Amino acid sequence: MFRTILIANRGEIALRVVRACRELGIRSVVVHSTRDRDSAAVRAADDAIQIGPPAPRRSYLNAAAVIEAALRSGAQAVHPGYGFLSEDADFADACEAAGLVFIGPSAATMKLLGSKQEARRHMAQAGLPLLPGTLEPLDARAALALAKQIGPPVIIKAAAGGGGRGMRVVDSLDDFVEAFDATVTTSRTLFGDGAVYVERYLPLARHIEIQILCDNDGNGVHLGARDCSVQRRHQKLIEESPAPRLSADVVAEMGGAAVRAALQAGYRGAGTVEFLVAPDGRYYFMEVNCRIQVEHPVTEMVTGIDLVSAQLTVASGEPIGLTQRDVVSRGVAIECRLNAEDPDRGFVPSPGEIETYVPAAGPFVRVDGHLQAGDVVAPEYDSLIAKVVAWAPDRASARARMRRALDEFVIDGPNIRTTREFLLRVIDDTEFAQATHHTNLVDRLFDNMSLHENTANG
Amino acid sequence: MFRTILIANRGEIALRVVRACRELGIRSVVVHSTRDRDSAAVRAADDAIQIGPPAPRRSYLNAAAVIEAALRSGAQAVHPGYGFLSEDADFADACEAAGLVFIGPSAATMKLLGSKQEARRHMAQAGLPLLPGTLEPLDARAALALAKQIGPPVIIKAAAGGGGRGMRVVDSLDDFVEAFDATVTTSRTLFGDGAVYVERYLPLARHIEIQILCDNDGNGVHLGARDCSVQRRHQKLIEESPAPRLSADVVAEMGGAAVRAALQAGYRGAGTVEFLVAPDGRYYFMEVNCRIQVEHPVTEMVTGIDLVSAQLTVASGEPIGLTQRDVVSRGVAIECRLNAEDPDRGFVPSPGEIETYVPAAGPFVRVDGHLQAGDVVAPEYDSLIAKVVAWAPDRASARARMRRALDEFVIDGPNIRTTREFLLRVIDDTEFAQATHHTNLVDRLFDNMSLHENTANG
Amino acid sequence: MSDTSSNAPSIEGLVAAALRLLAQMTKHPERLRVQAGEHSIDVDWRPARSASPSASASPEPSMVSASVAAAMTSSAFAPAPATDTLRLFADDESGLDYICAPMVGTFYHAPSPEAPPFVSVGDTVASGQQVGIVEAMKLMVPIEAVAHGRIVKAFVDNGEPVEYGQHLFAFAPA
Amino acid sequence: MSDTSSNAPSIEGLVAAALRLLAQMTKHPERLRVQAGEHSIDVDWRPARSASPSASASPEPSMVSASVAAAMTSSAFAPAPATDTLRLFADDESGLDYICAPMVGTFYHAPSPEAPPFVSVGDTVASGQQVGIVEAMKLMVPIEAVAHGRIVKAFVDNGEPVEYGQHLFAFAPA
Repeated sequence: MFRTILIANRGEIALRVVRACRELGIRSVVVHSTRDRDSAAVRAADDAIQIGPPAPRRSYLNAAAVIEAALRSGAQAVHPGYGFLSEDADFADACEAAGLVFIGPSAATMKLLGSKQEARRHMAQAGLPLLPGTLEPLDARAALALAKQIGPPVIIKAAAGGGGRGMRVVDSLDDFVEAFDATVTTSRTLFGDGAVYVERYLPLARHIEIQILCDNDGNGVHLGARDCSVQRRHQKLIEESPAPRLSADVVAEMGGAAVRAALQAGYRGAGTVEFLVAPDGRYYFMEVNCRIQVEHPVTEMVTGIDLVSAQLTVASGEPIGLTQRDVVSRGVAIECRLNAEDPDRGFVPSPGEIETYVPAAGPFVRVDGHLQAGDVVAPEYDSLIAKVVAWAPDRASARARMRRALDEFVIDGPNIRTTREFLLRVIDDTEFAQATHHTNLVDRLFDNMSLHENTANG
Repeated sequence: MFRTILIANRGEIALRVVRACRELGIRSVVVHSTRDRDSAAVRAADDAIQIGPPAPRRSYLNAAAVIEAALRSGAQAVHPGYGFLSEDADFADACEAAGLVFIGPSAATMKLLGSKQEARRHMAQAGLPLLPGTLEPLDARAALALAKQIGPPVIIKAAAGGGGRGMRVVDSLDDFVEAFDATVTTSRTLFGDGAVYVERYLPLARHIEIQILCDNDGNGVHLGARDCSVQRRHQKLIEESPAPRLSADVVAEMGGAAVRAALQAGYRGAGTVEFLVAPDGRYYFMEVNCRIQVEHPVTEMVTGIDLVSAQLTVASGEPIGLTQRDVVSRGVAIECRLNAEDPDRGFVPSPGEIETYVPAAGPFVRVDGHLQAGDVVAPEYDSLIAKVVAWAPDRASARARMRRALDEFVIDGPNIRTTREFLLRVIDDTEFAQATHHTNLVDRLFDNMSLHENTANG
Repeated sequence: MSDTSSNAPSIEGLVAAALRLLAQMTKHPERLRVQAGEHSIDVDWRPARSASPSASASPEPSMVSASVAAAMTSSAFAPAPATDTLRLFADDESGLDYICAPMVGTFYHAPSPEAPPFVSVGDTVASGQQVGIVEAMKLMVPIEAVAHGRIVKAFVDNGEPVEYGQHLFAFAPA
Repeated sequence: MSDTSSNAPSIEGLVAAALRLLAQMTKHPERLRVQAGEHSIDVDWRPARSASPSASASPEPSMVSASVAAAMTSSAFAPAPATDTLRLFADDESGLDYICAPMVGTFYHAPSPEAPPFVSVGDTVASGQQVGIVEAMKLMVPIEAVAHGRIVKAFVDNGEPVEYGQHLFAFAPA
């Protein structure tokens, strides 16, 4: 096992990795910007190195500074957390060149799976079902022919896009060519690359993902499914495991296929294979996330397996020490992301000082946070204040427990608005309660809210 | 299920019950002294009624005021927590007379099991092994004869005693009569009752207890064993489940016997059957605690069963809905009691204002507390600040996680001293690490510490 | 300012004043300000986290008439409650004192539904005069004034529930 | 004010007063103010971070010589770092400015182990004059002064690691 690791991240995930290190007896060193010099991760770590000003580009995204800090600190490995440099294959390469273990898959695997098109091609070969569509970029005429073959609605996506940008849904094929040309133009503008592809669009779908864990010896297990359908503009707000209304057989099938495909791509470490699940129950591969996910705690709470600890174990060259039979899911865990955002103003971030901070606690409630009273939610970084996780033997009890936890969580400050009350509305929503929701749930709630407000005002 | 319950307690257990009520959709009303009018339980509950001044005798022990408050609040039931009125059979009687459900066993069962001698007699009949000794009070001559038969060392205990008061260990029978007479005198002074009994004394023993849960229909299950051997003067400091180095077969045997004996006594609700386990592995019944225990969270974390919620369910007349096969223990949970006490000055309580309070959090760590920065540890009540619970798949990992949790827990104030560092010493103790410790562990650590200090000073 | 110099405190006097204030306070403040020019003493006990007052206005009540203790202990299981005599508490702002409920229960203005109230606002009462009843667990506990004065305000309607320490009457001592 | 001067404390008196206050307080304050003109004693026990804005004493450093940018972007994967010019930061208390490390790395006083240091304490430097090197990832980044002044203090020994923003030299502007 490593003696020292460098943590190239901030906020709750940096603290999460520090905690794992402490429990494993590993010395932890965090890099930080000037803004974060008194952060929880800095306080908790054995050592900290300031690498730049608040702007991420000059601190947490500054690969040279991170590697210099790692070498200076005597670290054998670098944990990139999520976001920032976590899926940067060049950074992984540079770590290796500097004699550091990058805690994640190899640069080659990250390159393969980081490209949407190459990942689709690889996963199709590995036997994962894809939505009908193209594997190669194509021109407007060929695309229209394909769209006719698939049948509307179809979605046109920038090959270099992501996070909901650079995509258009076409309901009628009469509008196809115009939409295609517009997407090419947008894609050129946004990503400097006009390549687009076309696939069937699912108006109603659930976002289901499989957590995988692979080691250097070609062993791999999956840790079940998470349902992350409560999203707003592709930003997840609530996640849970197991995925409700998805049979154990289907999860086993998806999980087995995901692990096989990942191992074929040479995958090492923790990762996530994302799927869309249609109302008819069919599932389609979407993409692979080559990092620890924000929502990893729900998987931890039902399996009892510490994923960050497992990342460190595997990266140090040890076997995962688990077979698929050892992974037993128990009960239901739900996670809510408590963000410093104002739902009444389009979820605009509301940075500022936190005057009062009383986290939820007590039975079967876990809070992964990083702030305390007097701390500041910085404007330069993501607005995640804390992840609230509630576990219970069944989903109804987990929802009740989450309601209780959100009720008792106090975050207050002169400018701070949070998503707390919005999350409570989702938890109490009838569709969410019955787990019949799709990825459009949040939009629907907002439509209802607007409608309600208009009626109330009119 | 009840619509409203009254909580006749304070501190962390009052908040614990409020949380269970919230999750079950039950309205909660807490009674409180003037000292506690801004406590966490008062803030969290749906309603609160001030029943007296800070002195427990005039507030939390004031049965008339509690029942009056319960009737006024429209409660159907009273949860007594632990301590205070929780094992007062007269109070249970009075609740029933006032048309309120006492959340606990019936008054008759509490009377039977609350008397050490009657409980011993009942449990012996029910087949539980007792330490060799008397079941009836006896005079000095008869007692000496018995002591000879048992063989030294023996312990002489006040029948009305408890909590370590009114007992004497006799190593040599030459000292027996003198010790016997002294114990009778002490017992008369302390408890107004000179009855004493004699039993074999185990110089080395582990404190092992079985959590049971019974309903009104005569169904009962046990939830495994807890090891509470880390004690100082019969005050538990650290508890864990499962009990290490105790085979599943032995636990099943003890658990089955405990449930059978409890059901024979008409037991209803959650309870604890305490045993001493000798170095040779034999176990001996000690007493029954007719209440929820401080250390219930370790059982909850390994079984996934919410014991307070189960208490409410069973008290409302519903069946427990569990068979023994449904109770599956997973992993290891350890609890540390973080008290406002100064270990360097004989664990004297250190009440006062808490200026900084940053509870441990994160993966697999649960904190049951009740304070926040600006709150005061009151001098009138017990000094428990928070219970820190760490779960992990195995005991070594649970210890590592507990170390991490205690390391990151910050409690500070001008007069506040805590047991935090002392608890860390126990966690890191070699005997504790190997689980070869007995109830004398804390004394041994203190002897070592004193020795070390003397050496350092000399 | 020249003529204030005679009664203006020395710096040692200020220090002594500050230390004396601190020594006699039962609770340590968060901020203390002593000034002599134009006279000032500001003390602030509010915790830093809540700048605005969360402090409860009502002081610690701990008063009950002796008859309560007798009545309550008639209950077999009741632990002995208060044995204090009724005390009145100064409210610094208004100059008023209060008669508070000695126990949780139901407050009655009169000995029976038909009877006139023991006292009404504006009445002057003598020490020992009964001003109401608090009923708990079917025990009627008389509430008495121990000082002479005038009832200024009645806070609780007849038959209303009261908590321990709740204000029943405001009282202008004679 | 002339006639109050007689009982106005000397500076020693103020110091003695402050020390006596502190010595006799059971709880150490966060702030203490003693004033004599118009008499004042303010004490504040509130934790600093909530009492006043949690502003850190040292200002945000964001200075690097232009040559750093060039050097750093020669690395294939390095995101473009600073393009600012070297700035100096006033320390309000001392009147001194500081030359800070523009990046994490190792600081060198001299271009090679045998060479004399670029500057020593007491030297006067011109704007643009090199005062040291920070080495990171085998890139040597020259540290330059952009203002004229005198080196008052050197904080970092030769070959020592430095963080971003760490003080290298204190500097008295000419």
